[in-house]
Amino acid sequence: MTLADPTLNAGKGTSLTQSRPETLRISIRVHSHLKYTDLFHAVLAQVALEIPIPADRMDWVALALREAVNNAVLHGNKKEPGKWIEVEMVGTPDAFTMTVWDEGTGFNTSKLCDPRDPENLLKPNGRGIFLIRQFTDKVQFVRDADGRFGLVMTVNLAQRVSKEEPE
Amino acid sequence: MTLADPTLNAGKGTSLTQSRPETLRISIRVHSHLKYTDLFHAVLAQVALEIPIPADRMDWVALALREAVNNAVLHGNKKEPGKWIEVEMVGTPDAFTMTVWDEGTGFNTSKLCDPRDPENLLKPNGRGIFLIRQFTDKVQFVRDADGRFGLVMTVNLAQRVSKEEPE
Amino acid sequence: MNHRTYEKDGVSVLELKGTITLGAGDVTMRDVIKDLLGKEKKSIVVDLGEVSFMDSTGLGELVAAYTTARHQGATLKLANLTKKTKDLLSITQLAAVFESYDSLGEAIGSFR
Amino acid sequence: MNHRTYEKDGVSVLELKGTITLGAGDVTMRDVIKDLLGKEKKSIVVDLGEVSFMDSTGLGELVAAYTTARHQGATLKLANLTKKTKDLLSITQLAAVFESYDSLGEAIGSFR
Ligand SMILES: Nc1ncnc2c1ncn2[C@@H]1O[C@H](COP(=O)(O)OP(=O)(O)O)[C@@H](O)[C@H]1O
Ligand SMILES: Nc1ncnc2c1ncn2[C@@H]1O[C@H](COP(=O)(O)OP(=O)(O)O)[C@@H](O)[C@H]1O
Repeated sequence: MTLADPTLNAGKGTSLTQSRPETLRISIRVHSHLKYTDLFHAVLAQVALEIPIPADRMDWVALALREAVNNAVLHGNKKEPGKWIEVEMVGTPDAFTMTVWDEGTGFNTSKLCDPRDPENLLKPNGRGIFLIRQFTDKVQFVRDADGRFGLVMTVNLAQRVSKEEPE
Repeated sequence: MTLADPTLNAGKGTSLTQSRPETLRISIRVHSHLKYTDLFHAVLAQVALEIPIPADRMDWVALALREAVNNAVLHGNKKEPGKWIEVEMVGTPDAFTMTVWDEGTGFNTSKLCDPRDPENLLKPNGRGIFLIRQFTDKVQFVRDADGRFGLVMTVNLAQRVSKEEPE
Repeated sequence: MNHRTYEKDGVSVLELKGTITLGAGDVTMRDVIKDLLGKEKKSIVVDLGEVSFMDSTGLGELVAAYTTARHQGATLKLANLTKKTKDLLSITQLAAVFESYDSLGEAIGSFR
Repeated sequence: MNHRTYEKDGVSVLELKGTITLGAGDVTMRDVIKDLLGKEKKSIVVDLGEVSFMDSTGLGELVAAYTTARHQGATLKLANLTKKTKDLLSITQLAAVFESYDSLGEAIGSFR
Protein backbone atom coordinates (compact mmCIF):
# COMPACT_ATOMS: atom_id res chain seq x y z
CA MET A 1 0.00 0.00 0.00
CA THR A 2 1.59 3.22 -1.10
CA LEU A 3 -0.12 6.07 0.67
CA ALA A 4 2.45 8.51 -0.65
CA ASP A 5 1.06 7.94 -4.14
CA PRO A 6 -0.92 11.09 -4.85
CA THR A 7 -3.47 9.23 -6.96
CA LEU A 8 -4.68 7.66 -3.77
CA ASN A 9 -6.57 10.77 -2.80
CA ALA A 10 -9.28 9.91 -5.20
CA GLY A 11 -12.95 9.24 -5.23
CA LYS A 12 -12.68 5.52 -4.95
CA GLY A 13 -15.72 3.70 -3.76
CA THR A 14 -18.05 6.60 -4.27
CA SER A 15 -18.94 5.42 -7.75
CA LEU A 16 -21.14 2.97 -5.92
CA THR A 17 -23.45 5.73 -4.85
CA GLN A 18 -23.15 8.21 -7.67
CA SER A 19 -25.95 8.36 -10.11
CA ARG A 20 -26.16 12.06 -10.95
CA PRO A 21 -23.39 14.59 -11.57
CA GLU A 22 -21.38 15.82 -8.64
CA THR A 23 -21.83 19.37 -7.46
CA LEU A 24 -19.31 19.27 -4.67
CA ARG A 25 -16.48 16.97 -3.66
CA ILE A 26 -14.40 17.25 -0.55
CA SER A 27 -11.68 14.93 0.49
CA ILE A 28 -9.70 15.35 3.67
CA ARG A 29 -6.84 13.12 4.59
CA VAL A 30 -5.27 13.40 8.01
CA HIS A 31 -3.26 11.35 10.39
CA SER A 32 -5.18 9.14 12.74
CA HIS A 33 -6.10 11.37 15.67
CA LEU A 34 -9.38 11.81 17.50
CA LYS A 35 -8.86 15.57 17.52
CA TYR A 36 -9.71 15.68 13.81
CA THR A 37 -13.28 14.57 14.48
CA ASP A 38 -14.11 18.18 15.33
CA LEU A 39 -12.44 19.35 12.10
CA PHE A 40 -14.61 17.04 10.02
CA HIS A 41 -17.70 18.13 11.93
CA ALA A 42 -16.88 21.80 11.25
CA VAL A 43 -16.28 21.14 7.57
CA LEU A 44 -19.60 19.33 7.36
CA ALA A 45 -21.32 22.34 8.92
CA GLN A 46 -19.84 24.50 6.15
CA VAL A 47 -20.82 22.02 3.47
CA ALA A 48 -24.37 22.06 4.77
CA LEU A 49 -24.57 25.70 3.71
CA GLU A 50 -24.21 24.52 0.11
CA ILE A 51 -25.82 21.09 0.12
CA PRO A 52 -29.51 20.99 1.04
CA ILE A 53 -29.29 18.54 3.91
CA PRO A 54 -32.57 19.08 5.78
CA ALA A 55 -31.91 21.22 8.85
CA ASP A 56 -33.59 18.76 11.19
CA ARG A 57 -31.25 16.00 10.01
CA MET A 58 -27.99 17.94 10.20
CA ASP A 59 -27.04 17.09 13.78
CA TRP A 60 -27.78 13.45 13.15
CA VAL A 61 -25.77 13.36 9.94
CA ALA A 62 -22.92 14.99 11.85
CA LEU A 63 -23.27 12.38 14.57
CA ALA A 64 -23.02 9.59 11.97
CA LEU A 65 -19.87 11.17 10.57
CA ARG A 66 -18.31 11.52 14.02
CA GLU A 67 -19.06 7.89 14.89
CA ALA A 68 -17.53 6.68 11.63
CA VAL A 69 -14.40 8.80 12.08
CA ASN A 70 -13.94 7.71 15.69
CA ASN A 71 -14.29 4.07 14.62
CA ALA A 72 -11.72 4.55 11.85
CA VAL A 73 -9.21 5.95 14.33
CA LEU A 74 -9.90 3.53 17.19
CA HIS A 75 -10.86 0.26 15.52
CA GLY A 76 -9.68 0.62 11.92
CA ASN A 77 -6.27 2.17 12.50
CA LYS A 78 -6.03 0.89 16.09
CA LYS A 79 -4.94 4.30 17.39
CA GLU A 80 -1.71 4.20 15.40
CA PRO A 81 -1.04 7.89 14.72
CA GLY A 82 1.18 7.18 11.71
CA LYS A 83 -1.78 5.73 9.83
CA TRP A 84 -4.18 7.80 7.78
CA ILE A 85 -7.87 8.35 7.66
CA GLU A 86 -9.66 10.06 4.83
CA VAL A 87 -13.12 11.52 4.70
CA GLU A 88 -14.78 12.17 1.38
CA MET A 89 -17.97 14.13 1.03
CA VAL A 90 -19.71 14.16 -2.32
CA GLY A 91 -22.84 16.06 -3.21
CA THR A 92 -25.09 15.31 -6.14
CA PRO A 93 -28.60 16.66 -6.71
CA ASP A 94 -29.98 13.41 -5.26
CA ALA A 95 -27.73 12.51 -2.42
CA PHE A 96 -24.98 13.51 -0.05
CA THR A 97 -22.41 10.78 0.51
CA MET A 98 -19.77 10.62 3.22
CA THR A 99 -17.09 7.96 3.04
CA VAL A 100 -14.65 7.36 5.87
CA TRP A 101 -11.53 5.42 4.90
CA ASP A 102 -9.08 3.75 7.23
CA GLU A 103 -6.09 1.46 6.81
CA GLY A 104 -7.56 -1.39 8.82
CA THR A 105 -8.87 -4.79 7.93
CA GLY A 106 -12.52 -3.90 8.23
CA PHE A 107 -14.94 -6.05 10.18
CA ASN A 108 -17.68 -8.54 9.81
CA THR A 109 -20.72 -6.35 9.75
CA SER A 110 -23.09 -9.29 10.02
CA LYS A 111 -21.66 -10.06 13.45
CA LEU A 112 -22.68 -6.73 14.96
CA CYS A 113 -24.96 -6.96 17.99
CA ASP A 114 -28.12 -4.92 18.34
CA PRO A 115 -27.43 -2.51 21.21
CA ARG A 116 -31.14 -2.54 22.05
CA ASP A 117 -31.16 -6.22 22.95
CA PRO A 118 -31.64 -6.66 26.70
CA GLU A 119 -28.21 -8.30 27.09
CA ASN A 120 -26.56 -5.28 25.40
CA LEU A 121 -28.65 -2.43 26.73
CA LEU A 122 -26.37 -1.74 29.70
CA LYS A 123 -23.11 -2.08 27.78
CA PRO A 124 -21.19 1.18 27.45
CA ASN A 125 -20.12 0.43 23.86
CA GLY A 126 -21.54 -0.85 20.64
CA ARG A 127 -23.92 1.92 19.57
CA GLY A 128 -21.84 3.66 16.89
CA ILE A 129 -22.69 1.68 13.77
CA PHE A 130 -26.27 1.36 14.99
CA LEU A 131 -26.61 5.16 15.18
CA ILE A 132 -24.98 5.55 11.77
CA ARG A 133 -27.57 3.18 10.33
CA GLN A 134 -30.37 5.08 12.03
CA PHE A 135 -29.33 8.51 10.87
CA THR A 136 -28.30 7.91 7.28
CA ASP A 137 -30.33 6.36 4.48
CA LYS A 138 -27.81 3.82 3.24
CA VAL A 139 -24.64 2.34 4.75
CA GLN A 140 -22.15 0.36 2.71
CA PHE A 141 -18.81 -1.18 3.55
CA VAL A 142 -16.24 -1.08 0.77
CA ARG A 143 -12.60 -1.83 0.14
CA ASP A 144 -10.56 0.05 -2.44
CA ALA A 145 -7.81 -1.20 -4.73
CA ASP A 146 -5.20 -0.22 -2.15
CA GLY A 147 -6.83 -2.29 0.52
CA ARG A 148 -8.32 0.59 2.45
CA PHE A 149 -11.55 -0.01 4.31
CA GLY A 150 -14.34 2.46 3.70
CA LEU A 151 -17.67 3.10 5.36
CA VAL A 152 -20.01 4.80 2.89
CA MET A 153 -22.97 6.71 4.32
CA THR A 154 -25.58 8.13 2.00
CA VAL A 155 -28.14 10.78 2.86
CA ASN A 156 -30.93 11.14 0.33
CA LEU A 157 -31.63 14.70 -0.65
CA ALA A 158 -34.33 14.71 -3.29
CA GLN A 159 -36.91 12.99 -1.16
CA ARG A 160 -36.40 11.02 1.97
CA VAL A 161 -37.11 7.39 1.22
CA SER A 162 -38.66 5.42 4.02
CA LYS A 163 -36.13 3.02 5.37
CA GLU A 164 -36.47 -0.29 7.10
CA GLU A 165 -35.58 -0.45 10.73
CA PRO A 166 -32.52 -2.60 11.28
CA GLU A 167 -33.87 -5.65 13.05
CA MET B 1 -9.75 16.64 -20.13
CA THR B 2 -11.85 14.20 -18.15
CA LEU B 3 -12.86 15.81 -14.91
CA ALA B 4 -15.19 12.92 -14.16
CA ASP B 5 -12.13 10.71 -13.72
CA PRO B 6 -11.83 10.24 -9.98
CA THR B 7 -8.04 10.05 -10.11
CA LEU B 8 -8.05 13.72 -10.96
CA ASN B 9 -8.62 14.66 -7.33
CA ALA B 10 -5.05 14.05 -6.60
CA GLY B 11 -2.09 15.86 -5.19
CA LYS B 12 -0.70 16.95 -8.51
CA GLY B 13 1.66 19.83 -8.45
CA THR B 14 2.19 19.74 -4.73
CA SER B 15 5.23 17.52 -5.11
CA LEU B 16 6.97 20.73 -6.10
CA THR B 17 6.72 22.01 -2.57
CA GLN B 18 6.85 18.85 -0.52
CA SER B 19 10.06 18.07 1.22
CA ARG B 20 8.89 16.51 4.48
CA PRO B 21 6.09 14.06 5.15
CA GLU B 22 2.54 15.29 5.02
CA THR B 23 0.58 15.60 8.22
CA LEU B 24 -2.64 16.82 6.69
CA ARG B 25 -4.09 16.92 3.21
CA ILE B 26 -7.35 18.51 2.22
CA SER B 27 -8.74 18.70 -1.23
CA ILE B 28 -12.03 20.36 -2.03
CA ARG B 29 -13.51 20.36 -5.49
CA VAL B 30 -16.57 22.45 -6.22
CA HIS B 31 -18.30 24.03 -9.12
CA SER B 32 -17.13 27.49 -10.08
CA HIS B 33 -19.07 29.86 -7.81
CA LEU B 34 -17.91 32.82 -5.79
CA LYS B 35 -20.05 31.66 -2.87
CA TYR B 36 -17.54 28.87 -2.17
CA THR B 37 -14.86 31.40 -1.27
CA ASP B 38 -16.40 31.60 2.20
CA LEU B 39 -16.43 27.81 2.44
CA PHE B 40 -12.70 27.63 1.73
CA HIS B 41 -12.03 30.41 4.21
CA ALA B 42 -13.97 28.55 6.89
CA VAL B 43 -12.14 25.31 6.16
CA LEU B 44 -8.82 27.13 6.39
CA ALA B 45 -9.85 28.50 9.79
CA GLN B 46 -10.43 24.92 10.95
CA VAL B 47 -7.17 23.74 9.46
CA ALA B 48 -5.37 26.49 11.33
CA LEU B 49 -6.37 24.78 14.57
CA GLU B 50 -4.16 21.85 13.52
CA ILE B 51 -1.41 23.47 11.46
CA PRO B 52 0.76 26.00 13.30
CA ILE B 53 0.23 28.95 10.99
CA PRO B 54 1.33 31.94 13.11
CA ALA B 55 -1.77 33.71 14.44
CA ASP B 56 -0.67 37.09 13.12
CA ARG B 57 -0.42 35.67 9.61
CA MET B 58 -3.74 33.84 9.52
CA ASP B 59 -5.91 36.64 8.16
CA TRP B 60 -3.35 37.35 5.48
CA VAL B 61 -3.03 33.71 4.49
CA ALA B 62 -6.82 33.58 4.29
CA LEU B 63 -6.77 36.70 2.14
CA ALA B 64 -4.30 35.07 -0.24
CA LEU B 65 -6.52 32.01 -0.51
CA ARG B 66 -9.63 34.14 -1.18
CA GLU B 67 -7.85 36.11 -3.90
CA ALA B 68 -6.65 32.93 -5.61
CA VAL B 69 -10.10 31.32 -5.47
CA ASN B 70 -11.81 34.44 -6.80
CA ASN B 71 -9.30 34.59 -9.66
CA ALA B 72 -9.88 30.93 -10.49
CA VAL B 73 -13.63 31.52 -10.74
CA LEU B 74 -13.52 34.85 -12.54
CA HIS B 75 -10.41 34.70 -14.73
CA GLY B 76 -9.53 31.01 -14.90
CA ASN B 77 -12.97 29.53 -15.41
CA LYS B 78 -14.45 32.76 -16.77
CA LYS B 79 -17.52 32.52 -14.51
CA GLU B 80 -18.71 29.34 -16.21
CA PRO B 81 -20.54 27.56 -13.40
CA GLY B 82 -20.20 24.15 -15.05
CA LYS B 83 -16.43 24.26 -14.64
CA TRP B 84 -14.59 23.14 -11.53
CA ILE B 85 -12.19 24.64 -9.11
CA GLU B 86 -10.20 22.66 -6.61
CA VAL B 87 -8.38 23.79 -3.53
CA GLU B 88 -5.73 21.61 -1.97
CA MET B 89 -4.20 22.30 1.41
CA VAL B 90 -1.22 20.27 2.48
CA GLY B 91 0.58 20.50 5.78
CA THR B 92 4.09 19.27 6.46
CA PRO B 93 6.25 20.09 9.47
CA ASP B 94 7.98 22.78 7.38
CA ALA B 95 5.27 24.36 5.32
CA PHE B 96 1.61 24.82 4.62
CA THR B 97 0.77 24.79 0.94
CA MET B 98 -2.46 25.87 -0.70
CA THR B 99 -3.02 25.13 -4.38
CA VAL B 100 -5.96 26.54 -6.30
CA TRP B 101 -6.75 24.74 -9.55
CA ASP B 102 -8.95 25.97 -12.36
CA GLU B 103 -9.76 24.80 -15.89
CA GLY B 104 -8.44 27.90 -17.60
CA THR B 105 -5.45 28.61 -19.77
CA GLY B 106 -3.43 30.33 -17.09
CA PHE B 107 -1.75 33.65 -17.71
CA ASN B 108 1.55 35.25 -18.38
CA THR B 109 2.73 36.06 -14.90
CA SER B 110 5.64 38.13 -16.14
CA LYS B 111 3.16 40.56 -17.70
CA LEU B 112 1.54 41.49 -14.41
CA CYS B 113 1.65 45.17 -13.55
CA ASP B 114 2.74 46.46 -10.16
CA PRO B 115 -0.39 47.97 -8.61
CA ARG B 116 1.80 50.43 -6.71
CA ASP B 117 3.06 52.11 -9.87
CA PRO B 118 1.62 55.61 -10.17
CA GLU B 119 -0.26 54.75 -13.38
CA ASN B 120 -1.93 51.79 -11.61
CA LEU B 121 -2.49 53.18 -8.16
CA LEU B 122 -5.99 54.46 -8.88
CA LYS B 123 -7.14 51.40 -10.80
CA PRO B 124 -9.83 49.43 -9.03
CA ASN B 125 -8.34 46.06 -10.07
CA GLY B 126 -5.03 44.30 -10.26
CA ARG B 127 -4.10 43.83 -6.60
CA GLY B 128 -4.96 40.14 -6.13
CA ILE B 129 -1.77 38.41 -7.20
CA PHE B 130 0.27 41.21 -5.65
CA LEU B 131 -1.36 40.58 -2.27
CA ILE B 132 -0.90 36.82 -2.63
CA ARG B 133 2.81 37.41 -3.22
CA GLN B 134 3.00 39.70 -0.21
CA PHE B 135 1.27 37.38 2.19
CA THR B 136 2.73 33.99 1.30
CA ASP B 137 6.37 32.95 1.17
CA LYS B 138 6.41 31.36 -2.26
CA VAL B 139 4.06 31.51 -5.23
CA GLN B 140 4.29 29.11 -8.15
CA PHE B 141 2.19 28.65 -11.24
CA VAL B 142 1.81 25.07 -12.39
CA ARG B 143 -0.09 23.02 -14.93
CA ASP B 144 -1.04 19.42 -14.31
CA ALA B 145 -1.17 16.50 -16.71
CA ASP B 146 -4.84 17.18 -17.39
CA GLY B 147 -4.15 20.74 -18.39
CA ARG B 148 -5.46 22.35 -15.25
CA PHE B 149 -3.88 25.60 -14.13
CA GLY B 150 -2.72 25.77 -10.54
CA LEU B 151 -1.57 28.58 -8.31
CA VAL B 152 0.62 27.16 -5.51
CA MET B 153 1.05 29.28 -2.40
CA THR B 154 3.48 28.19 0.29
CA VAL B 155 3.58 29.45 3.84
CA ASN B 156 6.74 28.53 5.72
CA LEU B 157 6.11 27.14 9.16
CA ALA B 158 9.40 26.17 10.73
CA GLN B 159 10.93 29.61 10.53
CA ARG B 160 9.84 32.51 8.44
CA VAL B 161 12.46 33.08 5.77
CA SER B 162 13.03 36.64 4.79
CA LYS B 163 11.64 37.22 1.37
CA GLU B 164 12.55 39.66 -1.31
CA GLU B 165 10.08 42.37 -2.08
CA PRO B 166 8.63 41.93 -5.54
CA GLU B 167 10.13 44.77 -7.51
CA MET C 1 -17.71 18.94 28.35
CA ASN C 2 -18.03 21.38 31.22
CA HIS C 3 -19.43 20.24 34.52
CA ARG C 4 -20.40 21.47 37.94
CA THR C 5 -21.59 19.53 40.97
CA TYR C 6 -23.60 20.81 43.89
CA GLU C 7 -25.92 19.59 46.61
CA LYS C 8 -29.60 20.46 46.75
CA ASP C 9 -32.12 19.06 49.29
CA GLY C 10 -29.79 16.15 50.02
CA VAL C 11 -29.41 15.28 46.36
CA SER C 12 -26.14 15.57 44.40
CA VAL C 13 -26.66 17.40 41.13
CA LEU C 14 -24.19 16.94 38.29
CA GLU C 15 -24.76 19.66 35.76
CA LEU C 16 -23.24 18.94 32.33
CA LYS C 17 -22.68 21.51 29.61
CA GLY C 18 -21.67 21.53 25.97
CA THR C 19 -20.71 18.47 23.98
CA ILE C 20 -20.36 15.02 25.48
CA THR C 21 -18.33 13.34 22.82
CA LEU C 22 -15.27 11.17 22.45
CA GLY C 23 -12.09 13.07 22.95
CA ALA C 24 -13.75 16.40 23.61
CA GLY C 25 -13.38 16.51 27.37
CA ASP C 26 -10.46 16.24 29.71
CA VAL C 27 -12.56 15.02 32.64
CA THR C 28 -15.06 12.28 31.85
CA MET C 29 -18.52 11.92 33.30
CA ARG C 30 -17.37 8.59 34.71
CA ASP C 31 -14.67 10.25 36.81
CA VAL C 32 -17.08 12.75 38.29
CA ILE C 33 -19.60 10.05 39.17
CA LYS C 34 -16.87 7.92 40.78
CA ASP C 35 -15.88 10.91 42.85
CA LEU C 36 -19.45 11.44 44.07
CA LEU C 37 -19.83 7.75 44.90
CA GLY C 38 -16.53 7.83 46.74
CA LYS C 39 -18.06 10.54 48.94
CA GLU C 40 -20.93 8.16 49.75
CA LYS C 41 -23.52 10.13 47.79
CA LYS C 42 -26.54 7.94 47.17
CA SER C 43 -28.91 10.24 45.26
CA ILE C 44 -27.60 11.71 42.06
CA VAL C 45 -29.34 13.77 39.37
CA VAL C 46 -27.57 14.47 36.09
CA ASP C 47 -28.82 17.75 34.65
CA LEU C 48 -28.54 17.52 30.85
CA GLY C 49 -30.29 20.81 30.06
CA GLU C 50 -27.22 22.47 28.62
CA VAL C 51 -25.89 19.51 26.66
CA SER C 52 -25.83 20.49 23.01
CA PHE C 53 -24.43 17.37 21.41
CA MET C 54 -23.90 13.80 22.56
CA ASP C 55 -22.40 10.85 20.67
CA SER C 56 -22.34 7.12 21.34
CA THR C 57 -19.44 7.60 23.74
CA GLY C 58 -21.52 10.13 25.67
CA LEU C 59 -24.39 7.65 25.82
CA GLY C 60 -21.94 4.99 26.96
CA GLU C 61 -20.70 7.29 29.71
CA LEU C 62 -24.27 7.82 30.90
CA VAL C 63 -24.90 4.07 30.95
CA ALA C 64 -21.61 3.40 32.78
CA ALA C 65 -22.46 6.10 35.33
CA TYR C 66 -25.87 4.53 35.84
CA THR C 67 -24.58 0.99 36.36
CA THR C 68 -21.67 2.06 38.56
CA ALA C 69 -24.07 3.99 40.77
CA ARG C 70 -26.45 1.06 40.98
CA HIS C 71 -23.68 -1.37 41.92
CA GLN C 72 -22.77 0.88 44.82
CA GLY C 73 -26.32 1.18 46.05
CA ALA C 74 -26.81 4.69 44.70
CA THR C 75 -29.49 5.95 42.32
CA LEU C 76 -28.84 8.07 39.26
CA LYS C 77 -31.65 9.95 37.52
CA LEU C 78 -31.70 12.38 34.60
CA ALA C 79 -33.25 15.83 34.35
CA ASN C 80 -33.87 18.49 31.69
CA LEU C 81 -33.35 16.37 28.62
CA THR C 82 -33.31 18.34 25.37
CA LYS C 83 -35.37 17.12 22.44
CA LYS C 84 -32.21 15.74 20.85
CA THR C 85 -31.08 13.84 23.94
CA LYS C 86 -34.59 12.44 24.33
CA ASP C 87 -34.54 11.25 20.71
CA LEU C 88 -31.16 9.62 21.21
CA LEU C 89 -32.28 7.78 24.35
CA SER C 90 -35.47 6.70 22.67
CA ILE C 91 -33.76 5.41 19.50
CA THR C 92 -31.29 3.38 21.55
CA GLN C 93 -34.09 2.27 23.90
CA LEU C 94 -32.10 3.64 26.80
CA ALA C 95 -35.17 5.72 27.65
CA ALA C 96 -36.47 2.58 29.36
CA VAL C 97 -33.35 2.32 31.50
CA PHE C 98 -33.16 5.85 32.86
CA GLU C 99 -35.61 7.52 35.16
CA SER C 100 -35.80 10.99 33.71
CA TYR C 101 -37.64 14.19 34.59
CA ASP C 102 -38.55 17.29 32.66
CA SER C 103 -37.23 19.59 35.37
CA LEU C 104 -34.52 19.50 37.98
CA GLY C 105 -37.09 20.19 40.70
CA GLU C 106 -39.12 17.12 39.78
CA ALA C 107 -35.98 14.98 39.65
CA ILE C 108 -34.86 16.13 43.10
CA GLY C 109 -38.38 15.83 44.47
CA SER C 110 -38.61 12.23 43.26
CA PHE C 111 -36.04 11.21 45.87
CA ARG C 112 -38.31 12.20 48.78
CA MET D 1 -21.05 44.16 4.18
CA ASN D 2 -23.48 46.14 6.28
CA HIS D 3 -23.70 49.86 5.90
CA ARG D 4 -25.42 52.93 7.33
CA THR D 5 -25.26 56.53 6.14
CA TYR D 6 -25.97 59.64 8.15
CA GLU D 7 -25.19 63.36 8.21
CA LYS D 8 -23.06 65.00 10.86
CA ASP D 9 -21.97 68.65 10.89
CA GLY D 10 -22.63 68.91 7.17
CA VAL D 11 -20.57 65.82 6.39
CA SER D 12 -21.98 62.55 5.01
CA VAL D 13 -20.76 59.58 6.99
CA LEU D 14 -20.78 56.12 5.43
CA GLU D 15 -20.32 53.56 8.15
CA LEU D 16 -19.24 50.12 6.90
CA LYS D 17 -19.40 46.92 8.92
CA GLY D 18 -18.19 43.37 8.57
CA THR D 19 -16.41 41.97 5.55
CA ILE D 20 -15.84 43.95 2.38
CA THR D 21 -15.10 41.14 0.00
CA LEU D 22 -16.05 39.96 -3.44
CA GLY D 23 -19.48 38.40 -3.53
CA ALA D 24 -20.19 38.91 0.15
CA GLY D 25 -22.48 41.90 -0.09
CA ASP D 26 -25.68 42.57 -1.96
CA VAL D 27 -25.17 46.33 -2.04
CA THR D 28 -21.69 47.50 -3.01
CA MET D 29 -19.84 50.46 -1.58
CA ARG D 30 -19.84 51.93 -5.08
CA ASP D 31 -23.65 52.03 -5.18
CA VAL D 32 -23.88 53.80 -1.84
CA ILE D 33 -21.30 56.40 -2.87
CA LYS D 34 -23.08 56.99 -6.18
CA ASP D 35 -26.28 57.52 -4.25
CA LEU D 36 -24.62 60.13 -2.00
CA LEU D 37 -23.06 61.92 -4.97
CA GLY D 38 -26.45 61.89 -6.74
CA LYS D 39 -27.77 63.80 -3.73
CA GLU D 40 -25.07 66.45 -4.29
CA LYS D 41 -23.12 65.51 -1.16
CA LYS D 42 -19.62 66.97 -1.41
CA SER D 43 -18.01 65.90 1.87
CA ILE D 44 -17.91 62.19 2.61
CA VAL D 45 -16.23 60.22 5.38
CA VAL D 46 -16.08 56.43 5.20
CA ASP D 47 -15.96 55.00 8.71
CA LEU D 48 -14.05 51.70 8.54
CA GLY D 49 -13.92 51.06 12.29
CA GLU D 50 -16.11 47.98 12.15
CA VAL D 51 -14.64 46.42 9.03
CA SER D 52 -13.22 43.06 10.01
CA PHE D 53 -11.91 41.82 6.69
CA MET D 54 -11.24 43.42 3.32
CA ASP D 55 -9.93 41.84 0.13
CA SER D 56 -8.57 43.31 -3.10
CA THR D 57 -12.10 43.85 -4.33
CA GLY D 58 -12.86 45.85 -1.21
CA LEU D 59 -9.72 47.92 -1.77
CA GLY D 60 -10.81 48.42 -5.39
CA GLU D 61 -14.23 49.59 -4.22
CA LEU D 62 -12.58 52.14 -1.93
CA VAL D 63 -10.41 53.39 -4.79
CA ALA D 64 -13.38 53.55 -7.16
CA ALA D 65 -15.40 55.45 -4.57
CA TYR D 66 -12.52 57.87 -4.13
CA THR D 67 -12.05 58.59 -7.84
CA THR D 68 -15.78 58.80 -8.55
CA ALA D 69 -16.14 61.33 -5.76
CA ARG D 70 -13.20 63.35 -7.00
CA HIS D 71 -14.54 63.43 -10.56
CA GLN D 72 -17.75 64.92 -9.26
CA GLY D 73 -16.02 67.56 -7.20
CA ALA D 74 -16.61 65.79 -3.91
CA THR D 75 -14.04 64.71 -1.32
CA LEU D 76 -13.86 61.29 0.29
CA LYS D 77 -11.84 60.68 3.43
CA LEU D 78 -11.39 57.64 5.65
CA ALA D 79 -11.76 57.30 9.40
CA ASN D 80 -11.17 54.71 12.13
CA LEU D 81 -8.94 52.35 10.21
CA THR D 82 -8.17 49.12 12.00
CA LYS D 83 -4.60 47.87 12.20
CA LYS D 84 -5.35 45.41 9.42
CA THR D 85 -6.88 47.96 7.09
CA LYS D 86 -3.95 50.27 7.71
CA ASP D 87 -1.53 47.49 6.84
CA LEU D 88 -3.42 46.73 3.66
CA LEU D 89 -3.42 50.36 2.54
CA SER D 90 0.23 50.71 3.38
CA ILE D 91 1.30 47.54 1.53
CA THR D 92 -0.59 48.62 -1.58
CA GLN D 93 0.68 52.21 -1.17
CA LEU D 94 -2.91 53.39 -1.17
CA ALA D 95 -2.16 55.02 2.16
CA ALA D 96 -0.67 57.86 0.10
CA VAL D 97 -3.90 58.26 -1.85
CA PHE D 98 -6.40 58.46 0.96
CA GLU D 99 -6.63 61.15 3.56
CA SER D 100 -7.38 59.17 6.68
CA TYR D 101 -8.01 60.01 10.32
CA ASP D 102 -7.80 58.02 13.51
CA SER D 103 -11.22 59.15 14.68
CA LEU D 104 -14.49 60.09 13.05
CA GLY D 105 -14.45 63.44 14.84
CA GLU D 106 -11.09 64.37 13.35
CA ALA D 107 -12.22 63.31 9.88
CA ILE D 108 -15.38 65.41 10.10
CA GLY D 109 -13.47 68.31 11.63
CA SER D 110 -11.00 68.29 8.75
CA PHE D 111 -13.71 69.51 6.41
CA ARG D 112 -14.09 72.82 8.31
N1 LIG E 1 -13.56 1.14 10.90
C1 LIG E 1 -13.61 -0.04 11.57
N2 LIG E 1 -12.62 -0.96 11.41
C2 LIG E 1 -12.64 -2.11 12.08
N3 LIG E 1 -13.61 -2.47 12.93
C3 LIG E 1 -14.63 -1.61 13.15
C4 LIG E 1 -14.68 -0.35 12.48
N4 LIG E 1 -15.81 0.28 12.87
C5 LIG E 1 -16.42 -0.53 13.74
N5 LIG E 1 -15.72 -1.69 13.91
C6 LIG E 1 -16.07 -2.82 14.76
O1 LIG E 1 -17.46 -2.80 15.02
C7 LIG E 1 -17.70 -2.74 16.42
C8 LIG E 1 -18.94 -1.91 16.71
O2 LIG E 1 -18.68 -0.54 16.46
P1 LIG E 1 -19.63 0.55 17.06
O3 LIG E 1 -21.02 0.14 16.78
O4 LIG E 1 -19.21 1.87 16.57
O5 LIG E 1 -19.42 0.45 18.63
P2 LIG E 1 -18.11 0.74 19.50
O6 LIG E 1 -17.18 1.58 18.68
O7 LIG E 1 -18.66 1.46 20.69
O8 LIG E 1 -17.54 -0.59 19.83
C9 LIG E 1 -16.44 -2.19 17.02
O9 LIG E 1 -16.27 -2.60 18.36
C10 LIG E 1 -15.37 -2.79 16.10
O10 LIG E 1 -15.06 -4.10 16.48
N1 LIG F 1 -6.47 31.84 -12.37
C1 LIG F 1 -6.25 32.72 -13.37
N2 LIG F 1 -6.43 32.36 -14.68
C2 LIG F 1 -6.22 33.23 -15.68
N3 LIG F 1 -5.82 34.50 -15.49
C3 LIG F 1 -5.63 34.93 -14.23
C4 LIG F 1 -5.81 34.08 -13.12
N4 LIG F 1 -5.52 34.78 -12.00
C5 LIG F 1 -5.17 36.00 -12.40
N5 LIG F 1 -5.24 36.11 -13.74
C6 LIG F 1 -4.90 37.29 -14.57
O1 LIG F 1 -4.08 38.13 -13.81
C7 LIG F 1 -4.67 39.41 -13.70
C8 LIG F 1 -4.34 40.03 -12.37
O2 LIG F 1 -5.01 39.34 -11.33
P1 LIG F 1 -5.17 40.03 -9.93
O3 LIG F 1 -3.85 40.56 -9.53
O4 LIG F 1 -5.82 39.07 -9.01
O5 LIG F 1 -6.11 41.27 -10.20
P2 LIG F 1 -7.63 41.34 -10.67
O6 LIG F 1 -8.25 40.00 -10.42
O7 LIG F 1 -8.19 42.41 -9.82
O8 LIG F 1 -7.58 41.68 -12.12
C9 LIG F 1 -6.15 39.21 -13.93
O9 LIG F 1 -6.78 40.34 -14.42
C10 LIG F 1 -6.13 38.07 -14.95
O10 LIG F 1 -5.93 38.57 -16.24
